[in-house]
Amino acid sequence: MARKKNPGSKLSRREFLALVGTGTSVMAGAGFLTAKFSRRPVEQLIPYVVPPEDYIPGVAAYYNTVCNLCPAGCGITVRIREGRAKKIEGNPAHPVSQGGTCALGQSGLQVLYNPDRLQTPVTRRGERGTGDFHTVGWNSALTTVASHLDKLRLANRGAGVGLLTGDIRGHLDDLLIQFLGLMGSGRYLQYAFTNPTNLYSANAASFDTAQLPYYDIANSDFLLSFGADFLGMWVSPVSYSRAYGDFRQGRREGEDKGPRRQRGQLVQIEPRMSLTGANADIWVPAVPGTEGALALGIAHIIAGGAGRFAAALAEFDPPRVAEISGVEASTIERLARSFGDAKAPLAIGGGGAAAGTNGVPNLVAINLLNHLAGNIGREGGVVFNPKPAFGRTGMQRHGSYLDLLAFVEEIADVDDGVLIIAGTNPLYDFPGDERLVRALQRIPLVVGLSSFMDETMQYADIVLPVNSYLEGWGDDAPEPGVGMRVASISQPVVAPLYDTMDVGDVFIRLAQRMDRDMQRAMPWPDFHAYLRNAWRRMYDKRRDKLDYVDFDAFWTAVLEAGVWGETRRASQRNEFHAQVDYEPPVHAGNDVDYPWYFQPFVSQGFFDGRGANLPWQQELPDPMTSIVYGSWIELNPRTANELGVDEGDILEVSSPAGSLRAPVWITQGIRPDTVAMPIGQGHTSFGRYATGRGANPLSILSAQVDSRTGAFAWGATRVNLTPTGERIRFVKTGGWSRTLDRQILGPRSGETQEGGDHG
Amino acid sequence: MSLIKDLFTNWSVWRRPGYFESFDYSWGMVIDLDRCTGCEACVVACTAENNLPIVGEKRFSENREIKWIRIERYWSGEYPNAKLSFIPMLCQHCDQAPCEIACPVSATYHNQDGLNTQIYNRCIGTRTCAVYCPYEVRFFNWFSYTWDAPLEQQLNPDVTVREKGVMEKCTFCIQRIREAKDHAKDDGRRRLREGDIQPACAQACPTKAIVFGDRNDPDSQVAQMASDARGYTVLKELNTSPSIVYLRRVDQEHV
Amino acid sequence: MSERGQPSYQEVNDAVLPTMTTFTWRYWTALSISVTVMIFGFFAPWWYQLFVGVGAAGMSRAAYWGTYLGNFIFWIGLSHSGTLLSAVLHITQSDWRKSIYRSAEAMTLFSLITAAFYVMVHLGRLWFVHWTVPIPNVMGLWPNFRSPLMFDVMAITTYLTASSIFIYMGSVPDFATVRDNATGLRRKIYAIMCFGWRGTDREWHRLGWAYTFFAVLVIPLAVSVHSIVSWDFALSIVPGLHHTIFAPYFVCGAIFSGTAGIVTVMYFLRKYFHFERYITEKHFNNLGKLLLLLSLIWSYINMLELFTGWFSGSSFEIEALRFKLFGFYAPLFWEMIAFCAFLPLVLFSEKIRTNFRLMLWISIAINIGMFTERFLIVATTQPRKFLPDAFSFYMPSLVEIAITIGSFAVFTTLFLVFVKVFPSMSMYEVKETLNLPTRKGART
Amino acid sequence: MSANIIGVYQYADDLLDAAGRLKASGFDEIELMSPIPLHGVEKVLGPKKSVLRRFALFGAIVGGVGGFLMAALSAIVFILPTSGRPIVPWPPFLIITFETTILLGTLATLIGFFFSANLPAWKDRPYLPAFSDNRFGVHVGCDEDAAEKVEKIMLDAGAEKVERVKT
Amino acid sequence: MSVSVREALGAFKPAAIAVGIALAAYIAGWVAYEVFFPGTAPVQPIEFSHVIHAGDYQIDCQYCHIYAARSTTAGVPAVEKCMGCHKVIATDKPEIQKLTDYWNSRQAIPWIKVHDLADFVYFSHKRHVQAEVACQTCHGEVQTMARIERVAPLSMKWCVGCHEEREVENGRDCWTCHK
Repeated sequence: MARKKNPGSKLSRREFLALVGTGTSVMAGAGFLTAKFSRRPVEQLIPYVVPPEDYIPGVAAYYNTVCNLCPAGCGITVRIREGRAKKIEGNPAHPVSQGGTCALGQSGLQVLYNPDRLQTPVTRRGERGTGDFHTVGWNSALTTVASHLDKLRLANRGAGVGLLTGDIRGHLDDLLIQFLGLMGSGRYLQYAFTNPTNLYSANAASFDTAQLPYYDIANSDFLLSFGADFLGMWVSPVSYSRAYGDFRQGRREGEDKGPRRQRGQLVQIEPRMSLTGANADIWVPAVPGTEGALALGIAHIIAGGAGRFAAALAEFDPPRVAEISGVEASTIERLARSFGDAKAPLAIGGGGAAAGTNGVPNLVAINLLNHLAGNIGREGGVVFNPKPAFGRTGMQRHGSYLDLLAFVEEIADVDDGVLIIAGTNPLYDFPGDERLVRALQRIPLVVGLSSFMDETMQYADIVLPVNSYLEGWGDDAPEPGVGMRVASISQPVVAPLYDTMDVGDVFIRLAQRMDRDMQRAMPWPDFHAYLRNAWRRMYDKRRDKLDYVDFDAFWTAVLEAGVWGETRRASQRNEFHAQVDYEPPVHAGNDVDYPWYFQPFVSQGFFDGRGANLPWQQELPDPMTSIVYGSWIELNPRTANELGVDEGDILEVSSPAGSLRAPVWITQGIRPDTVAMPIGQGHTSFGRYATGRGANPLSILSAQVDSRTGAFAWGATRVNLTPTGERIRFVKTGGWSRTLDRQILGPRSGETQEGGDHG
Repeated sequence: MSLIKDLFTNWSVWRRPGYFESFDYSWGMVIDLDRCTGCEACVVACTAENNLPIVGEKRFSENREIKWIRIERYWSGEYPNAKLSFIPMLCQHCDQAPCEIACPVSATYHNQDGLNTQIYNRCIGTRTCAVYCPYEVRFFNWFSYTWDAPLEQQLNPDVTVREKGVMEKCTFCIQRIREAKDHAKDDGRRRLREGDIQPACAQACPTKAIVFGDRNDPDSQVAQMASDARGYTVLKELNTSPSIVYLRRVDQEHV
Repeated sequence: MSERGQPSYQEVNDAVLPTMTTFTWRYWTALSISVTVMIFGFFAPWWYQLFVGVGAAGMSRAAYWGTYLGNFIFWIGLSHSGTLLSAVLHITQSDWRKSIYRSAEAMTLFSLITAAFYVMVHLGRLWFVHWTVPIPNVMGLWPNFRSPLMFDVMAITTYLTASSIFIYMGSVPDFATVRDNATGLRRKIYAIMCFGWRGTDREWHRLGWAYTFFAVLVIPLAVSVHSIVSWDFALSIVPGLHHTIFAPYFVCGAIFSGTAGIVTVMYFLRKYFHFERYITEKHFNNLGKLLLLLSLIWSYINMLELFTGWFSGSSFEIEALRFKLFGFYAPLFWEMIAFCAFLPLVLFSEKIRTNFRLMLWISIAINIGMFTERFLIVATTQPRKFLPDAFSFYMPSLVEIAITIGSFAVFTTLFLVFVKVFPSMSMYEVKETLNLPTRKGART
Repeated sequence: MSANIIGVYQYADDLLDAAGRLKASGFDEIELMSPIPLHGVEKVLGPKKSVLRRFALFGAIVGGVGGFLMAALSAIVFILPTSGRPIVPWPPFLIITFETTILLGTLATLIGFFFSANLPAWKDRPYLPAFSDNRFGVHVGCDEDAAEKVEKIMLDAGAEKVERVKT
Repeated sequence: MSVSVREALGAFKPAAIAVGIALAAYIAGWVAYEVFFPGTAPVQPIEFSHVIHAGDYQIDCQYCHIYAARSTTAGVPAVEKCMGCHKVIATDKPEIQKLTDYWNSRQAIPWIKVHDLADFVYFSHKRHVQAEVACQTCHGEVQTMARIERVAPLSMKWCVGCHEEREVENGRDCWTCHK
């Protein structure tokens, strides 16, 4: 009810005061609030309820453990602050890593802290493969499995229980064997795509010791590598890289040996230039699968028609070899001469050379070179490892591709068989044939132990979340060995993030939920206790040799050092006795419909694909191309011209087994008759960072196997390429890849930078 | 007033080029390209140590990635005689750094250890230093980046997480230098010893291609290796006098 | 001066004063459009960029400087004829300046303000911009006066202060005139703005002196300002930027584009404020000659730059050059050459110089060319620096484009406000150019 | 008690004439007011000199010295070496010096102007709006008794009209 | 028709006054907040009194702040530490009962940070304690504070000033205190 005022009249006194009053108070309020909100938000000091014993806040602690992102078994040191893992460093005391790490090893932290980790047990709700799961408690999950196993066992049908794992070494391996034994089953297989099965059997054939020898690269002065990307991710990259450094430039000051005189020379023989090829002095692009012939050709010249193998080598004269392998005869002679003249020559075979249908013969032929060079068991040569401190060797544990198929199909054939899968992902790194999936589908109960919901876990009925290797216990005898008997313990460096447990614990818990004698047979409270016992036994055996007051002292010492074992390198000589012969490679697909050899290669960042869910690895530029976040297919410029494609054009890559699409990367480092693709991308289910990125070359490989071992021959498929007309821009760091004569890589050899202000 | 007096009494000091008569330490690196295999372990090690953000595919495709150390690759020759050479590129900590004069607020300067430092919380983001840097080793936070939980639990508490609008670059892991000095003080040592400090990259390097140390100390490994005949500094003609000496890769044509 | 005989003092007032008070629908539409564009083209995107980070712009590794700095140079450049020209012509006492310098100086002021805006837009952390100001603070830290950017800060503040004083002092007597012809509040405002000016002999004498001093101080200042802007680039070692020729290059380019800008403004003033009797062929003719001269100098320096780049024979310079001349942005480069080097040659003909409409188009073309030049300076050099592995590419983002367009609206808005606050033509100086009313003069 | 008389003229030469006569007859408090600066006033009323230039010079010097000191002192108050250059390098600091010289020079000139031109006019002063338009005026301050005489002189010189104003 | 500036200004007097009042009010409001809710001495969840502990009972600082000499952080005593004494001492006091409740429910006490340094600052208690800088130098006369109050400005100038007069080695290098 405002009082009517005649227009233009001044405010009444009261109105005026009211106006001033409100105005003032409003402004005051505004000031008050601005003061309130302009102040830094209050921070709180949250003390511990009970102070931690094992660390001081603000001071870093270091724990030694073992990396298990690849089978090499490097010793690592993890930096801890406030109970959180901050950084992975190489353990200088460990003979494998010697203080170094690889890119993948650094990213172990992101396995631990991965947002996509499985946090609780889950059971399948929908169809297999649909990834439709719901969470359950540990208790019910374990009970379900335990009761099922119990039933089978009591009904003496435990033989139907199978265990499929990746690389599990050390005492955990023993524990699993024991568990299966109690179940009355011997079905225990390890399968890893990258396992050098052929190398094992080739060595068995040549030197009848089925093991990976220690290549003394550091002390060699001429290194002839057939397809073995030992600077990339082949077998034990860190120790090889460490050796390579010394191979090139000798020991560093202050290390056990003085600087060497002779710079080691490296020749890499492979159709597609790998990281090792890039570092080689000479890169020899040979036709895929013909490395064996090349080796024999070189042997032919070295042997010079004399010796035990004269007959076998007779037909491998340079011209013929040149014709087989596509390498000029002159080059072959040159290589042979230098290899023969070298003081400590060394030949290594692997990777592509071992990935054909003729892998074993190739490797045997390469072993022959070492034999002829007489470097077996010698410094700078091939040193055979003593029997490992404990556990079985890879040859005993690992199954080949065919073994795996048979294994799974057998379990599928017994009624109500059980398959327990732990730490391997065969559905990703398996050729594009349906047999494995079909077999899996037929198995009534598939139990998975994993940290991630990967492709294989999609087919499991129950998935139990296990500790990452930084949260759990374990031990390891590295393989390949380092020429001496060593063992290392991996200990939890942080408390488990989620409700997870060690693989070992899972089986112990299962046993405890089963009937009495099962419990009696596996009495340990947890895997840690089991491990301690195992080591106590080892300690007791050697007590007199070791000077520790008691086992606890010994145990603590080993935990602190992270490694324990001999320090003197054995030198065991093995005679070479194998029939050498060259077996031409067989490739799937004829050369008319499928004109190009297809060479997938293990990528630096992702290894066999297990690194793809780590953001750091996804953002790690590929060493050869600097490409990130995606896959590509490498073409020689000549090939690109034939197809009329340019960088980034998407190709349809089709093989007898299937087809995929990938963008073109043009490189000088590949044979015109060969195309190559990195392994690791193209996951269908592996967390937010990996899923649906790029393409998986393995998915279009035909199921070719090695004629001798039945190992998966992933280098024995031919493909056809058809442009799709689409194109993408590569995501990569690199701009131009030529120096434009700028002083970047330093003055040409011989000259020094004039007036260098250094030194 | 006292300041003005200071200005004129110590005139010669203020006029001395580079100000420091000699650095307490002059941290430097020698990178042996004959050992370097381009395996990129150093890249991830650096990322882990220094809280470098995960920028994601889109940002990466826009050239906004942040990698304090990167492997540059240069091809020479044609198939089948093609050669590929790698060179790790990181902040050269030049003694005459083009970047340092650029900053209007002195967010980057040269400290008594001969380090070319970058003070994140002083930076206002003019990006001039990055333009002036000939080695392209300065990186700008175009956005504020986040980590998907629980990845942030890995972040190194000794290094700040940089906000949007801030320039950053290799620091020779200065937090490790600081920690080492701290421990040295605890042990009552005045100076650091050879090997007290290793930056993340040098530590990770599996071939030990990267060597870090004090170039002031004549018997330190860096000082000795720097005088190698193969030694050179990148883009010497720019006269930036870097702290990083590279040892040329030996190219052995005839095997 | 004009064909219809001399206007009287009275007529001068009547010509100018109404332009400040009459608001046509044309004015309102122009204002509302430019304000809208300013808000949605300039401030909105800027706010967005502040929110997400400078990544909203198209800059990236290697190309750390982008359109923003290009614009910055352009606007600083545009600011360069107003005050400079006016000062020079004042010193040389050329009368034809007097009817145009007011709006020219206004142009200086507003393009400077726009340029200053761009510095802010460019910054990664605008909220700490006060660290570039030398004031005591809780950190005990000071700006780094060794940095070319600090030269900039100092130069631009000085230039802004000096030229605003310059234009204001020049208008004081006119404010008095406005006061005397206004009533009510408006009168009071102008009474304050003109400090109670009465036009006594003493005031005139002092103003004359002061104004001359300002002029003398402003000329070297203006030259220094754009030299300093050029040093932001030339003091880097980036190939294509690290040129000793840069300072004169920039200054000349600045005056070039500025003069063109004046021509444009003059055209519109003449057309819409009906200053036909005061802004005549003579002005366009003179400015035309000036443009021609500047264009020739500009082309010469440009040739020098290209030549030295090529002649250096260094891989760096040549690659930078190659990219500029034949790379992705080559079309822009040749467009620039066409507009700034060849087009102005037609000004040799007086017919064209005195043709208002043609002059308008030419002046606009020249400024487009100059804008391109500034864009090329940032867009073509940084992506091609020293390490080929780090070569990259720069393409402006939508935000940058929007802000660029918006900034023109900022300028226009300021100018539209100006013409209503200031007499857009200096009345007293125009009167000066007329014959002094004397009894003798009246008798004849 | 003094009087202020303003004479309004249409023509500039009349004004100067009147000013001359007034001066001659011993009046010295004479102000001429005009829409434009008049030339030849000095001839009539004697030369003017102003302190303005001193202001400008002083400002410039202070600016120069101050500018250099600001740069130099702020560089040594917190020492942050850059690029192997001296802490107090000449070229950059001379640029700073130059800018501050100009800046303070301009500001001082401005102050000098206000000071010497005796502006702003705080109190009211004798003035007619026509003087900003197209009329010329002369203002004389004198004693009451001399007023008649002044007016006469003005009218003789051709004033349109003569006014007495307060203050 | 006057040319006086003052007279013209007169017309804007009311407006000026209004603005003046508004401004004054605004500032008053601001000050009021600072006075009534001082950021330097916030109310803590438990009215812990340093007067009693550090003052009357002369308990050494590092008896509770155990990490001060060993680590960057001084460390707030764990609840267990408090209970070490207060299981028996002054158990009847209401504040102690609060503490007991925290302990029984195994809850940490959410103390409010008084000396809060920005995240980009590296400050090591260890170095300062070992350099025999008295706690009071930065934390004020704690033993006389019933409620902890921040007395030092904790501004950069303040830190550097102290570093200077003590001639700390590299005490002015940015990276000594920033990270």
